[in-house]
Amino acid sequence: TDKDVLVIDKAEDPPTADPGVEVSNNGYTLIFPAYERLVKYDGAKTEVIPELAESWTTAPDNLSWTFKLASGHMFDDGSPVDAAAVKYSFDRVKKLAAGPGDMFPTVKDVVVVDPQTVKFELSAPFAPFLSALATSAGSIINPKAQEHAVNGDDAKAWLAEHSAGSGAFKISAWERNQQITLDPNPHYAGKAPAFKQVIFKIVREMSSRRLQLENGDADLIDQVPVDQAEAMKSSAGVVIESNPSLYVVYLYLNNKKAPFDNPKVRQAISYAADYKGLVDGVMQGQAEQMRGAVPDGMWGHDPQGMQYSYDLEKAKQLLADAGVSNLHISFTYSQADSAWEPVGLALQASLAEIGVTMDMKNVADTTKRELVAKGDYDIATGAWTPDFADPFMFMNIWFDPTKMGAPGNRAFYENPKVTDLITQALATVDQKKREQLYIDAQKITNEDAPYVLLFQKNDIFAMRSSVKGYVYNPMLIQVYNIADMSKSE
Amino acid sequence: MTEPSGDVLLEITDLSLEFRTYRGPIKALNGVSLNVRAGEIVGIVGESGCGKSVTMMAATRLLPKGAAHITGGGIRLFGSDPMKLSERELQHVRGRQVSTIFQEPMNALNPTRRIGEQIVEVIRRHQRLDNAAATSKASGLLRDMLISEPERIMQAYPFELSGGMRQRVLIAMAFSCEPRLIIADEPTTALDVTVQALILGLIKHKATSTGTAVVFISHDMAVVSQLCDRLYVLYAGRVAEAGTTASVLAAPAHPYTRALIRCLPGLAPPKQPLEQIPGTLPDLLDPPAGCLFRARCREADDRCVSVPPLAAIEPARRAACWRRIEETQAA
Amino acid sequence: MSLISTILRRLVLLVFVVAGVAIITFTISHLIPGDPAQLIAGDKASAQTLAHVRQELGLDKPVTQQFVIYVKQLLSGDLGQSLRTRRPVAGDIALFLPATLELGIAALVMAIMIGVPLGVLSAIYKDGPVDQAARVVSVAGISMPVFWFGLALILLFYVKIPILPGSGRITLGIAAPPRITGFFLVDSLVAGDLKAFWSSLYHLILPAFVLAFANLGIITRQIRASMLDVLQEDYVRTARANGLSRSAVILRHALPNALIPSVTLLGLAFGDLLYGAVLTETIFAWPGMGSYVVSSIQTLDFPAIMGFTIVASLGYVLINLAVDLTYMVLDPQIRELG
Amino acid sequence: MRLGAAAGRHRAGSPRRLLAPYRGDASRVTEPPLLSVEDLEVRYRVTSGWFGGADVHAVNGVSFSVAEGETIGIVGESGCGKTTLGQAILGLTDISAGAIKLRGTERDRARRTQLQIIFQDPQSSLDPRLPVWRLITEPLHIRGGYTRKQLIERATELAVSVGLRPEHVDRYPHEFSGGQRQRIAIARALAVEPALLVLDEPTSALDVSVQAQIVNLLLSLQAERRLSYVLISHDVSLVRHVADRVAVMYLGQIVEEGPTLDVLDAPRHPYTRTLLEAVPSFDRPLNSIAPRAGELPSNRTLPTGCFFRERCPSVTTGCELPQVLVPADGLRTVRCHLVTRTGDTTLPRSAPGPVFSSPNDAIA
Amino acid sequence: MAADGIATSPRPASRLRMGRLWYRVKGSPLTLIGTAIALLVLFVIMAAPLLAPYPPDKISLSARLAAPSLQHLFGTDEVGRDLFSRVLFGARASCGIAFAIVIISTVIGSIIGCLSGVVGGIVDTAIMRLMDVFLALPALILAMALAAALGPSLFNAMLAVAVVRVPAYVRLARGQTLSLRNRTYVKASRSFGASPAYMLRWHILPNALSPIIVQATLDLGGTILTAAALSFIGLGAQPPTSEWGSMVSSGRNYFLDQWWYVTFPGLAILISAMGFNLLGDGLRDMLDPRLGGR
Ligand SMILES: Nc1ncnc2c1ncn2[C@@H]1O[C@H](COP(=O)(O)OP(=O)(O)OP(=O)(O)O)[C@@H](O)[C@H]1O
Ligand SMILES: Nc1ncnc2c1ncn2[C@@H]1O[C@H](COP(=O)(O)OP(=O)(O)OP(=O)(O)O)[C@@H](O)[C@H]1O
Ligand SMILES: [Mg+2]
Ligand SMILES: [Mg+2]
Repeated sequence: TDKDVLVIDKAEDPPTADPGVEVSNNGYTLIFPAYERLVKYDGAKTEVIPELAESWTTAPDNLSWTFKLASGHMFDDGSPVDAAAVKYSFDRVKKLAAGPGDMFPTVKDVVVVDPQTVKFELSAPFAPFLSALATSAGSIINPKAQEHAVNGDDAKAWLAEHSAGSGAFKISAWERNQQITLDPNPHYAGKAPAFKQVIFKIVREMSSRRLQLENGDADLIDQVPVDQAEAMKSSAGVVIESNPSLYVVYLYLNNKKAPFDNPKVRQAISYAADYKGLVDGVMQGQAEQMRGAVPDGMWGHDPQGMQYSYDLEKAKQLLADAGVSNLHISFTYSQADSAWEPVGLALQASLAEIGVTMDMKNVADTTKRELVAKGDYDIATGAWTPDFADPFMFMNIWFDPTKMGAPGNRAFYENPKVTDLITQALATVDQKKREQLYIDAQKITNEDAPYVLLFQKNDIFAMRSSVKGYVYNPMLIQVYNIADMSKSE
Repeated sequence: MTEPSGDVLLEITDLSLEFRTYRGPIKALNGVSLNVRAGEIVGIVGESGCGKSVTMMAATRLLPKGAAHITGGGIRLFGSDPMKLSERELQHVRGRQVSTIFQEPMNALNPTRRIGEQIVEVIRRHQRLDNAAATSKASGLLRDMLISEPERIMQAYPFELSGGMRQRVLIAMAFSCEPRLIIADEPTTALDVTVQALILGLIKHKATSTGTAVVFISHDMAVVSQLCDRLYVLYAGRVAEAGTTASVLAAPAHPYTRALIRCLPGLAPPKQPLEQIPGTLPDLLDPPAGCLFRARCREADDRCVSVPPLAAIEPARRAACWRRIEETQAA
Repeated sequence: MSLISTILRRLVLLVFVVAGVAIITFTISHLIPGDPAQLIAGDKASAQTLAHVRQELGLDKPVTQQFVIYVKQLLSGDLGQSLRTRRPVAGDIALFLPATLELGIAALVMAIMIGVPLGVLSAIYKDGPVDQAARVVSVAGISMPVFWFGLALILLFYVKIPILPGSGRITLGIAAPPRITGFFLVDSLVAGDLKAFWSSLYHLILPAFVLAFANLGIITRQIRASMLDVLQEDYVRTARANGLSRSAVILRHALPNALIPSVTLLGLAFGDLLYGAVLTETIFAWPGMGSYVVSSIQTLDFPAIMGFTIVASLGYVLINLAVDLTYMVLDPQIRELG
Repeated sequence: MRLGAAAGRHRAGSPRRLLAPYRGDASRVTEPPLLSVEDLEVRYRVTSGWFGGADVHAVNGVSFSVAEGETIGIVGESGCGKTTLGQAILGLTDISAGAIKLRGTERDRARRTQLQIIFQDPQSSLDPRLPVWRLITEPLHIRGGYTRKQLIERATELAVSVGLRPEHVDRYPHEFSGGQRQRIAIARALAVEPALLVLDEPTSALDVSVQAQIVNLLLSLQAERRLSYVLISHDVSLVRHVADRVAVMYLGQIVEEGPTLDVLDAPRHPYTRTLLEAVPSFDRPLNSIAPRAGELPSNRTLPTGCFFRERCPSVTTGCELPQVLVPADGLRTVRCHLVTRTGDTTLPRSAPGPVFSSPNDAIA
Repeated sequence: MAADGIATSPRPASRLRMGRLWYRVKGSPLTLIGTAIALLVLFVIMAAPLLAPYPPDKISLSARLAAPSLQHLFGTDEVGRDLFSRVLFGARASCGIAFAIVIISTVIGSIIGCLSGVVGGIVDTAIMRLMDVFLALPALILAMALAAALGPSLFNAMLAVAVVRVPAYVRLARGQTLSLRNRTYVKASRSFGASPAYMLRWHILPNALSPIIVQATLDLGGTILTAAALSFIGLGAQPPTSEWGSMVSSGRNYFLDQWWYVTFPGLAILISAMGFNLLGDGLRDMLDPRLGGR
């Protein structure tokens, strides 16, 4: 491929590129290069630095935030990014009330102070607010997009396949299920990107993606399973990017339902998982066993946290202690994550050794979610990534009894002590204090074992060795900093 | 009466033929001899399965490839052996010099093509005529068949015509290239008597007016008697008797011929038992030794354990029965 | 049966089919656990967001009322909105159908061009080596798991001996021709873009062959059987007895009559084609209805599944109508009486 | 006769009784005829489309009767409705109008077995999957109440009575020749001791030699059991040989009916003449035949007037009117207005002029 | 009475029929091969536990994706299960299910079809219209919809495919019934006063059976494919059941490097489907009355 064209093979067509609607990393691939946000993650780090906002202040009660906009940022039609645009974007997200709206649960109002100043008013203090602004949901949209609105959809249909941002690129063509073309935004405030064009090609089959990369028909391919990564390591001209991510693979145990209402049984299951076997065998070493709910790489992680080990004797003993025998349970999973099935198979084999029968129940992913939401399962598979860089994303969601079911506490877990600790953490502004509260909470949850915490896996993709300048940020999975990347050939 | 003296068009000598099947070879023909001369109408009669069709299909090599095997004797059609001709040479003999009319007029025409096309195709295959000339020739042929509106018929598809009409079309087609020999394999069996009479008349008329020789196959003695100059009576793949029609009917020499004539209900007084030939044709898989008719013959005796030859018993008369042969020799 | 009454009967059937399919798919979509709102709002959506989305989708209404709305939409040609692609299903179908049709037609043409001569030869030389070979090929075609065959061919012709492309419709970097029919082969010719034409032809070869292979088996088998029937017919014997050449006998008398019953096969072939396309497109990353529907099923995108099913059954009925009419036109007996 | 009773007798140990010759008392003149067919009409609906259907008028007002022990022959061209008539008598085809009476009363289910039929094609009238004993006793099997042993015994008796050998009853139809199969069919029809057999071209699928065997069998069965036959055939000489009376059918109507020899030796209706002239014979040379071009008209819409008008050599005025069967000389009736009671003087013989000039005269 | 001189075929019928069958089979090597494969599949289904060197579900995360060797004839899969054992056991799921489907749909379809043909009238019309609707539904889609509705499982996939197959049998059986109903021997039976049930039991069912059996044999091949295809797209057999289609499906991710993973289950599908198709073809030729069978 040409030096100034970057070709990326994606496994799936992003559903939309509308920041007000899109909730998948697949869509973020397009949204991040096409839009700018008030703040952004700093390179590989999970702290934020200014992007559109040049500076900000927060009121002492933590109920209002005022941002001063930097000048010179322009949308792709040449109009300037101003406070009205910021207000438009956040009002729109709130009004659409699709998934992204949940990023800012306490934003009450956005006020245009002057063209370069905008103020957010919150109904309650929200510690992770700044971090949330760096997400896709915080993208600033050109208010002119509203001209494309039909039937009061706030331009939802149009923005699904077009962009109206101030990012380095804009979507210039989208052929559904085939390819998406990005062209540079001529009015981009930053340094002009190296690529004249970025093409995303939709190639569903992994083997096809791989062959294209190996044949040089693609520069970068995403969604590479570990086995393929292993095999591709030997291919000439191919680089495997494998970075520790915050992507957590875990199992829900239905705490509401016997026998999993008994912590001993839950612990027994936790001892029956062959963590090392899974990490080495299934994940080819491209993963790390967890030590509590907050993954390594996020503040709030406890490096000394307790880890369950693969110990069938202990598991058997725990079951006996709990007085449970002839256990017959089901394992509900879908194909949404390729690790789930081998995990289930391995667990099934281990459990069989301690006299527990486990049926595998493969369902469509939405069905799994629905079953989980209704608490209609014994063990189910889960995977979780944080939307913004804050332990809130784990602790206040997984263990909060008000969020049982679909919203996140899918184990239907409730421990008043834990509830207390995490509620306190959310109202605290001081990060050090918060961190301690979260670590204390994790000590309890590890013991209670509402979930089987399996591993956090690496984010793996592959690219040609000629592609330079990629920077990995654990918060930006499937997002490539194409504005800063280049090709050496 | 003597045998006509024209050229011998078809001569079959001692032809034996079998079909190889899973049960073993079916000996369909066991030494058939017959000949056809220019301009005569020759009848072949016999019960179903006695080899009438097979004999004539062998002569034009229309038998299914692979299944039929000639085990003895030979055929000469217009002086050459059809078994030795190439496919291409054979195609020029068929239709051009010898045509065949089959029993079932219902299926003998291609159901998806118009009558006219089918006749014209045959004409143009064998004659250097352009389309218009061939078409007008075809309509003339149909007119000869007493079809009053040949143009309309030529535009029709076979299913639109009655059986008698189709058979007339097939006869017209058979005569289209003025062949020297026509083989008519039970052309009227499927038709009503009124239509049969018409068809027989047409064949006879056309044959005599063009001088074409006809081999007329039938199992109906009465029909053959009206039409043919000479007659071959076949039994189990052999000729039982041959001679001019009149002489065979007047004095059948073979017991089989005799029985065939006498068992017809028309000749017996009403309500009286008919003369019947007991039993059925022999199993051709495993034909008995000796005279094949022996098991059903009322006159059979010790002589019949050996096969009687087809011997001349009178001028222009031959029969394959020891009794008659010895009577002749004695005389 | 007359032409008009055939058409009328088919149209009535059409109403039946669409109604039946609508009821079946609608019922199914409401039986399966799976909250469509979650598909849209994402894994971590709050309860309020879910409620809002549900309301937007009309899922908060009673089931009967939802069905009425659905039928009303259907009557106005609106197949609803895909949960997965967030686009109108009708639009998605219009977008993806041409790719499938292009693949399917290419496969059908290929299957007919190989299958008919093979079947004819096989019948003419019954029990000979050609026949045995043709029978092996046709049985292999019928028995071949499409999804596996596709992989095997990719491995062979794309990986080991890289002479053919293994995925997609057109070489990367060559722009797709401007969309007129959605058939790349046609559109590129219209646009005079030969490069795009050759590239898309090149990309069509493997998937079309894989898809053709199964149909080829069926066609060969059918043609062989009806040729064997026809070759035994009296009129073929008549043609031979009249000294027509071998080719005339076979091509002008036997084959047309053998083809008539095979026309019905085209209707069946369409069904097989859909079936095969679902799998072939998955393997070859062919951006058509097949991959669309597989993804829809995997994500339980019911508006898309229902839309596809309705369109496919409609297509099936219409194709069969066309087949019946062709049949009538080919068979003079029906044509003249009809 | 109730067959249950027959079976009882059978068990009692006198099986031959069942086969005893029929000794009825049908000779009384006052008794109604065994079978009478009155103004029978049969139509087949051939297309049932959205736009109305079309009917085939297969039988159009046929009346005749059969006495016990009598044979009536029905002759006519293909498609004239002979088979339909036979099947209608058996109740195998629904009738559109008219009546079929058995001894004066409408034929009903109970008496149905008094009528039996022999089909033209002996091959297809026997289920290839059943052994002969089961085929022969099918009517009894349908009634039920017999043990397998009884059925086999009865089948053996019947088989012997039609000239088969006892061991044949264990074999399957495909092992038999055409004539033997027809014997099986006859035995089956006799199983319920019917009074009348409809014979629908019983020998036309057979060779003449075998035909003679079957004809002889039928004649002897009739003599033994005083059976009545309705013999349907297009073979005039067969009908002449077997039938007492003959009815000539044309387009679903009887055009001439009377004692066999009267009708066949001195035909009065022009159609009967045309038909008889066309019958091939040893002593009439071909070139005296003047076949009329044309065939049976369509029976979708019946012609007006005389049905034979189009093809009739002696058509004159009056033929455009519908014709009725009128009594002519002797016991016969003719459907032609040209025929008077006294003779056929008004009817010119058809012109014998030679249509074909042929030098080859047939047999001298 | 003329009992004299009647000759019948001297050969016993049964020997003749066997002889003819054998003659035909002998003349058709492909049919022989098909029969052999079908028998082999049946044998494997029954003897899988005896033949398989390992339990099919035995996981060994350390021996994953091993190439074929003497230890693992067909290699191992991504969790280290022995593919040879899984292919053997797969015969149970893949072919066993095909048998079940074909039997269910044949029985249901034939009963409905024969009844429809015999009863006629409105019932017949209603049934046939319903079948038209089912026929118009794309088969795989209906199967997928049902499988999706009832949840993916081997049983549901089986049910779905069976439902899809029924109309074909209804049509076949009805066609047979209609044509048999007009056979002279059925007419004859009617003339003796036989009831529809009698005719169905004694004449129609026995005579309609052989084309149905042929169709069923041919369908076995097709059904193996359909079941495999359903499993391939994840709607059929569920882990850890070994089923060929789902094995190809998971193996597809590894086919570039671990060729054996897709190859053997795929071959198993191909070969067993071919076996039943060849057998069906042969049976059809043998039973076709036009070709002299019966
Ligand atoms: N293709 C064939 N395969 C096996 N046997 C055959 C074949 N064709 C004919 N025969 C056998 O050859 C013998 C003679 O058949 P042929 O057709 O000549 O009889 P036919 O005299 O014409 O009888 P019909 O009057 O019924 O036409 C029969 O016994 C028949 O069974
Ligand atoms: N089932 C049927 N449906 C429609 N028309 C029929 C049916 N059966 C007979 N016909 C028609 O009814 C008319 C009389 O038929 P039928 O079979 O009674 O004639 P036939 O005198 O027995 O003729 P053949 O000598 O050919 O047996 C014919 O025109 C025939 O086409
Ligand atoms: Mg013949
Ligand atoms: Mg008849």
